[in-house]
Amino acid sequence: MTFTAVDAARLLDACSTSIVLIGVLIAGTRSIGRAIWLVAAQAILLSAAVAGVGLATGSNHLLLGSLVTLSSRGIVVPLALGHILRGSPVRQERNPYLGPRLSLIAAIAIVFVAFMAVDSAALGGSLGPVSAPRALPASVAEVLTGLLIAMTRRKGLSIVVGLLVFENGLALTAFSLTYGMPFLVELGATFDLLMVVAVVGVYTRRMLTVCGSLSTDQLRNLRG
Amino acid sequence: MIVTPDGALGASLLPAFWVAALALFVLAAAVACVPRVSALSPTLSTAGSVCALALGCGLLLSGVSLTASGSHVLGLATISVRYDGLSAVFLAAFGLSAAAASLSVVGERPRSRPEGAAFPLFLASIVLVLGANAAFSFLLAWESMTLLSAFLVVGLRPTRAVVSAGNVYLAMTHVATAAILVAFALLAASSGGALDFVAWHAAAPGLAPVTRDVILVLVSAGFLTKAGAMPFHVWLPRAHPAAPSHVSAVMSGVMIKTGIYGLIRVIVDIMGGGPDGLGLLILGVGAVSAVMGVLYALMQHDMKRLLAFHSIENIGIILIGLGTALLLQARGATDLAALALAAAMFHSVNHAAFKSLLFLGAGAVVHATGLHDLNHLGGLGRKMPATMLVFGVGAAAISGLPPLNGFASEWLTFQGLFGAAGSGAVEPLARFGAAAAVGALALTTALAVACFVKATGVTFLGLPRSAAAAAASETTPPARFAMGFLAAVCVVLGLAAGPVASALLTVARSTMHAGAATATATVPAVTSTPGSGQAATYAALTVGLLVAAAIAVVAAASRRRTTARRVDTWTCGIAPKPAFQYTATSYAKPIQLFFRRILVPEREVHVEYVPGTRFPSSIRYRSEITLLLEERVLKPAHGLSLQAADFARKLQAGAIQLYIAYIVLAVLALLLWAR
Amino acid sequence: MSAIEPTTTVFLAVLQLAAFVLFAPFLTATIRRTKALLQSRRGPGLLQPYRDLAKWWGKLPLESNVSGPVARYAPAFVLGAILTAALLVPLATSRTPLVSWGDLLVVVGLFAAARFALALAAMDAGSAFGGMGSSRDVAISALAEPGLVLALAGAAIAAGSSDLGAISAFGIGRGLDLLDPAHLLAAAAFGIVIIAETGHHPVDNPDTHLELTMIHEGMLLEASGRSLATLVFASELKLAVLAAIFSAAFFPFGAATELAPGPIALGLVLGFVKMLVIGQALALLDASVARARILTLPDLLGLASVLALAGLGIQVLLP
Amino acid sequence: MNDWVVGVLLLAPIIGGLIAWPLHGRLVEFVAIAAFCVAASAGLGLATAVPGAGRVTAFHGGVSIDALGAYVLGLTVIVAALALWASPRYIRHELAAGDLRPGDEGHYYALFLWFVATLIAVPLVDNLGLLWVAIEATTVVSALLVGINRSPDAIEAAWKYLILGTIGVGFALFATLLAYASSVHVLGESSDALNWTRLMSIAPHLNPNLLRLSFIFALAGYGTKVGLVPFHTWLPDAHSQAPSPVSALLSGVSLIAALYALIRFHLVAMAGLGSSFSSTLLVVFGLLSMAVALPFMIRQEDLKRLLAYSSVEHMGLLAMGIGFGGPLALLGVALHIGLHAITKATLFLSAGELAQQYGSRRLSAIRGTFRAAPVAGGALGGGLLMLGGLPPSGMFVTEFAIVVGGITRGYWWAAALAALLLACCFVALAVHGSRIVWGHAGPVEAARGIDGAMALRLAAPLLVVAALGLWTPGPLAAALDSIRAILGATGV
Repeated sequence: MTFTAVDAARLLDACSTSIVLIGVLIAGTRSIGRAIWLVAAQAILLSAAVAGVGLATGSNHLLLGSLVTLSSRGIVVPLALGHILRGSPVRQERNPYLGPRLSLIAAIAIVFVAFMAVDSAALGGSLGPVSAPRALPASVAEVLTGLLIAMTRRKGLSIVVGLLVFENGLALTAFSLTYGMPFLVELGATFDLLMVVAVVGVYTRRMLTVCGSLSTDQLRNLRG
Repeated sequence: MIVTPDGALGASLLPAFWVAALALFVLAAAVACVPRVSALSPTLSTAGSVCALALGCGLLLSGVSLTASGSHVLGLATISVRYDGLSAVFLAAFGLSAAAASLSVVGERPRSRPEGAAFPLFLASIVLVLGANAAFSFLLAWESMTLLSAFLVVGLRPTRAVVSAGNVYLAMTHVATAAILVAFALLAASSGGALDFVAWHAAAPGLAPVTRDVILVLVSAGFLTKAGAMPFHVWLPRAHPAAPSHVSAVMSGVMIKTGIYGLIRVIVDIMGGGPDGLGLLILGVGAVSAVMGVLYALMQHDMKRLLAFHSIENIGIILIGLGTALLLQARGATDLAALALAAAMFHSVNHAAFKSLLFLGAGAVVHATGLHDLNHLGGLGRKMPATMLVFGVGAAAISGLPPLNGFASEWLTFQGLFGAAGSGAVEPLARFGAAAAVGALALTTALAVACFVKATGVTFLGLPRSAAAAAASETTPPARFAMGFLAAVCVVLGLAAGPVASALLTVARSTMHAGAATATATVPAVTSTPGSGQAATYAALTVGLLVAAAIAVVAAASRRRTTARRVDTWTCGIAPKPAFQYTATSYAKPIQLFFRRILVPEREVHVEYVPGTRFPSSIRYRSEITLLLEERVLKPAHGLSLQAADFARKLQAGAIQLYIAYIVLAVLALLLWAR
Repeated sequence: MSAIEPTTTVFLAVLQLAAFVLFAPFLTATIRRTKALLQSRRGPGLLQPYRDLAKWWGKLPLESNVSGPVARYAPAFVLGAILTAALLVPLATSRTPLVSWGDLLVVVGLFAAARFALALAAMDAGSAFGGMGSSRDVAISALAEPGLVLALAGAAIAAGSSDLGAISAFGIGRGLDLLDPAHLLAAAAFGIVIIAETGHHPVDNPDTHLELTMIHEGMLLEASGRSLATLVFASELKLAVLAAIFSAAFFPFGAATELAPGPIALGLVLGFVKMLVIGQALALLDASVARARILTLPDLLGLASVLALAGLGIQVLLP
Repeated sequence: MNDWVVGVLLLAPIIGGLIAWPLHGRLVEFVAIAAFCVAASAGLGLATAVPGAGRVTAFHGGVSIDALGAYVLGLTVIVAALALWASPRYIRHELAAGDLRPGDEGHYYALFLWFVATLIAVPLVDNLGLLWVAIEATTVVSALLVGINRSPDAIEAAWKYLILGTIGVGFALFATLLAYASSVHVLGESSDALNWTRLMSIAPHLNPNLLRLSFIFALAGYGTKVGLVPFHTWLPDAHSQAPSPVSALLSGVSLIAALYALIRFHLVAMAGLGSSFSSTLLVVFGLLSMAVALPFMIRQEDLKRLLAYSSVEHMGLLAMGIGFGGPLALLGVALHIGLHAITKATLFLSAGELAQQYGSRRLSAIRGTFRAAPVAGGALGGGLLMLGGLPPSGMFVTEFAIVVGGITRGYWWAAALAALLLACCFVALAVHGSRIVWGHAGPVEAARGIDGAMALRLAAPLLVVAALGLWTPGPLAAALDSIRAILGATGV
């Protein structure tokens, strides 16, 4: 059997919607560890979608891209964050600015708004054989969900999780809009992401040694 | 590259004068930095100032104008000057003041070497301001003048008070310059991006009324601030006393006049006059500045602070003249307008002469006694008679007494007001305004007499009120010569009022782009309203000679062969003490009482008694007036703005989540806007 | 204005100078006399001022050993200034003897110069009373000045010229129409100013001898001999000149309009009469009104300015 | 040939950093300076080659430097040279004071070199995607520098810088994606579809909706790195907490680098949408930045934060100037970019000197430098005057040009407000400056040895700025002209 553009489109739609759903779940959870693994799951779905599109269009650099995505976002980054988490005393998001239920509701609201507001037609429609109408609104929803998480959490790590959700959203956009970027850019972006996580690791360790916790409440001395 | 339009006789020398003046100033600055020869600096800047004076007079006499331009930055000429009659008038005033000021410090050592270098550069910047004929070169020179003068005020080792004075000065003038900058930009915008004054003048008639009014408001605010007119005067009485006396002499004598020059240049010359209201507005500002300035001056007992407030008064008188001119120009009474404008210029020149003289005199007193406070002076006339003589001349001149120069220009100002109040071209309300201004001007002159009787009498007459005053000695010969020169100028300008005024009248007419005089608008022989009545005239020279003759006759007649018998001053029979004399404070007391509603004096008497008795062992009396604008308006406003700033700083509250929220909200807002 | 031939000018100048110099002390004498009579005293004879001047003129002067050149030469300045002023006001004729030499502002300026010199001289001896008199005198004059100038400005603006001769001629020309409200208000203002400038009740007491109440006299306290004579004469002259200005500006009727002996003589006589009337009014005031506290002076002198300004308002706003 | 130069230019600092990482003491300083000198010579060589050629390309157009790029490159090298020159004195003092641990100096110099490498990369690349990668890289590396001394405040600043920077630049990635999408529509999938030169050539055919969105996200994203309000919140923290040489680099160059990226997007947007859209946004956000920076400058307790907020103000001014357009304003912008970079770097270096001498950055503590620290204090005072745009500072000229240019272009209110805000900001700076120079000094650490090198390093740049206020040398004028041409004043 051959993997046609239509299948790819269906795959892309399915993946993107489920990525958004996972994002909503992340918004709704207290446990930082679970959040990290959910992010990893998002990345795996993402790479699957990319692979699908790659198969359909038969472009190798997309397949390569999916491999890169899988390895970096799906494996390395979550492992690193998990390592950091094990080092920190607190594993739970105790009292976020927005409680789990509320942020769950907020995330759902965001998703609805995004799906209503964004239509890929306005952006010149999808190009090429694969047309996945849900991908773009989904990616926007994902981006906003990530920002929501980053805005409403207290723990440094949770904010980083939000950041990663945001990044996944960006990646999803990339694929849904243009089947990814030129390969060189792809690599650079991934490298940057890894660097960011590494630096986050460095600073969380320093925070733990200096401040004794990862709560951002200690990080409010610089004002005015 | 320098050109003079028509090579009239002697005009060929003028470029040389200009170059020489600037070169000498720069050289003086350079020399001041070199330890061994730094003493030469004042001499060089004196020479430069004399060149500037020669240039100004030469331009006035020959009637030619001098154009020059210099290096470029970003395609904007840093030096682009055109000295016409208007520039020449102020240049001459500058020459007088600067020459005397520089001469007075020959042989003195400056407070510090940088300040010694800054002074000539300050003078150079004024020369450039007075000639600049393009926006950029004007503002460049203007801001350099501001910065240099601020540095001269503050110096290298200031006290806290001086620092704050410098800050207030720099802040106000810098914001004012921003206003001027915007006005210039508007002019440029409405003349197709051109930056030179000629193009602006050409484009001025085409201005939309709103634009024109905005421009006028901005330039008025900007230049009035530099001129120190109320309510923009706050910096002046702080800054001028802080500077060394020769600097104060130039600042008070010339620098604040650049504000007047700017007003005339932009409003009268470039814009060709303002709307009907502007003249009355300037007139009102002038009247308020004149009366309040002299009232506050009377209440001061610090010599230089007193003189500083008098600068506000005189700027007020000049503005009355200018306001009258604008009032009449807007209503087409060109002859009278030219007369009033000439009055304003004349008083500017005169004030440059006698205010510089008085500041140098004050400097001599401070130099001799180390005292600023009049209440500790007294009896200096016996120790420094030359200073007393020239200071007296200056005091009489600034008090507007005939036949000295102050009276001549005030006479012209009065004539302008009479003309405006009587002119049929002016609507009744404006005429009444002019008539009221007559009263204000009269009050001002009378109060000025009071103030300078106080300043002169308390300083130089009677018994010394302190040991330092008793030990005073006459000032240096150069300073005496400089003051004598200025005193002579005051007399000459007073006696030659006729020719001077007619020369200024020509300049005024050309500045207003008016043709040759139509009616008999020449001085002396000014008809307040042409046609009706007989010419009101002031023949300065003859009146002066007549007075001199009368005085001489009386003096000769009342001179006795036998010398007078010397006795103690009558003090009801007890031995006279210095403490019996009226002090500066007590001298001004009646006026303080008369005007207590405006001055809001606060008195505080502190009595200590001999223990157990009712006999006072010491009585201390302190009386302060309230500067209403500062106390009731500016200080609260300052506090409010600081509170507002503190409130705004809550934006940066420290929580990263908040910051992320800023970003998100901004992005969402942008997206909504772009839909 | 017809051409002015020098001989007339010289003649008129000499005539007017003589008239003022000779008449001024007499004016003072009449005031003193009337005042004394009103106070039911006989009072000094009408020649007493002349005798006083002569007496002081002959006396050996005393000078404070503190005072210097200022006190010595100031009297000459004062009298010189006022003598000059006396030549710039119309007396017998509707023109000033020295046509087109100076206008009312010059006269006012000369008075200010005299004040300046006198007030300065008063501080030379370092006497408390000198300072007090000087301080109060300049303060009061400062309050009076706006009234003075505004009152005259009204007349000047009406006449279209600030030349006193032109003003007087214009007034004569208008005849009785001259006496409109604006004019009368200005006249009243000028009257108040005369009181202040010449130091009569309720502003000052011309013949007090208690130091603390002195204003003008306080300034003369240290003067003696010819200085005293000069200064006293100057003040008498100033009164006469002010009276002349008053009549020229506000009641010019009778002054000679053409230069013929008859009219000039008539004008001279009428001028004297007007002065005497004004003097009598002052005497009446001295006798009837008490001297006011110095704190209340602003009200009186402010009233002068207000009256003058009101006059101007009527004149300009509702013609 | 150029390939080699560019390669050296980028690799020298990277390799130098790798070598420097483990080293200690004088040796590491030597390595760093050596590596930098190699890179600097290469960089200046490239930059000076541009005016003649008009555009220098390498790696088959992957690297393409026009006048604007060369300008930014040259500035980067110059400011980096100043910062590196100041580093040894600063770092030794930090080590002696115990603020840095022994061994950190190796990391400092390594990171410094890498930071410089990333900054240098920005103006080189033609591909907007790689441009984004380079900018993001600057964030990552400089975040490590900001927190190099392990004080809680430094960590907080670095943390915020990292997170906010990443989020912001994430939006920039979004913008790049949209640009790419729009160009792919026209060009089809090709490796150079993101090359700025290509984009400019096909700009009129790009989908306007995408272009509009793209610029909005670029404004938010690169605006964060530029420090435009309200994306600026990380800036005062990071710039004040970083070691002073790094602050100099951050405030002097990295803001300009981000602005450079923003300009690229602005130019595409102008070419595609006509001038009004992006210009209006730039003017609005520039004005907002100036207005918001003012209160923070009026009431400020921290010297380096004061300077940081003044950077916000000046970035706002530059954004406005670019938005204004028109020959005069853009010429002003072109010169102002350089003058601000040099002046601000010098100010941060002198501020570092003072902070170390007084043992505090608090404005209430740093008083009376006239006696205690004549050189650094004098440089600070003079620098503040220069920054305020008083003659003979070159910034007087540029601010004049920007304001007048703006009003002549019809932006009356914006330019007038800008003039007012500039004046007010200067007043704030002047008041603080006068207190610093003449205020009553508390107990002051004995004046540190004034070494001539420091005096030269602090005085020379200010003298240059002053000189440029009175006269523009021919080559510079030519360069500025071509930059103005690039900034889009053509035909106006």
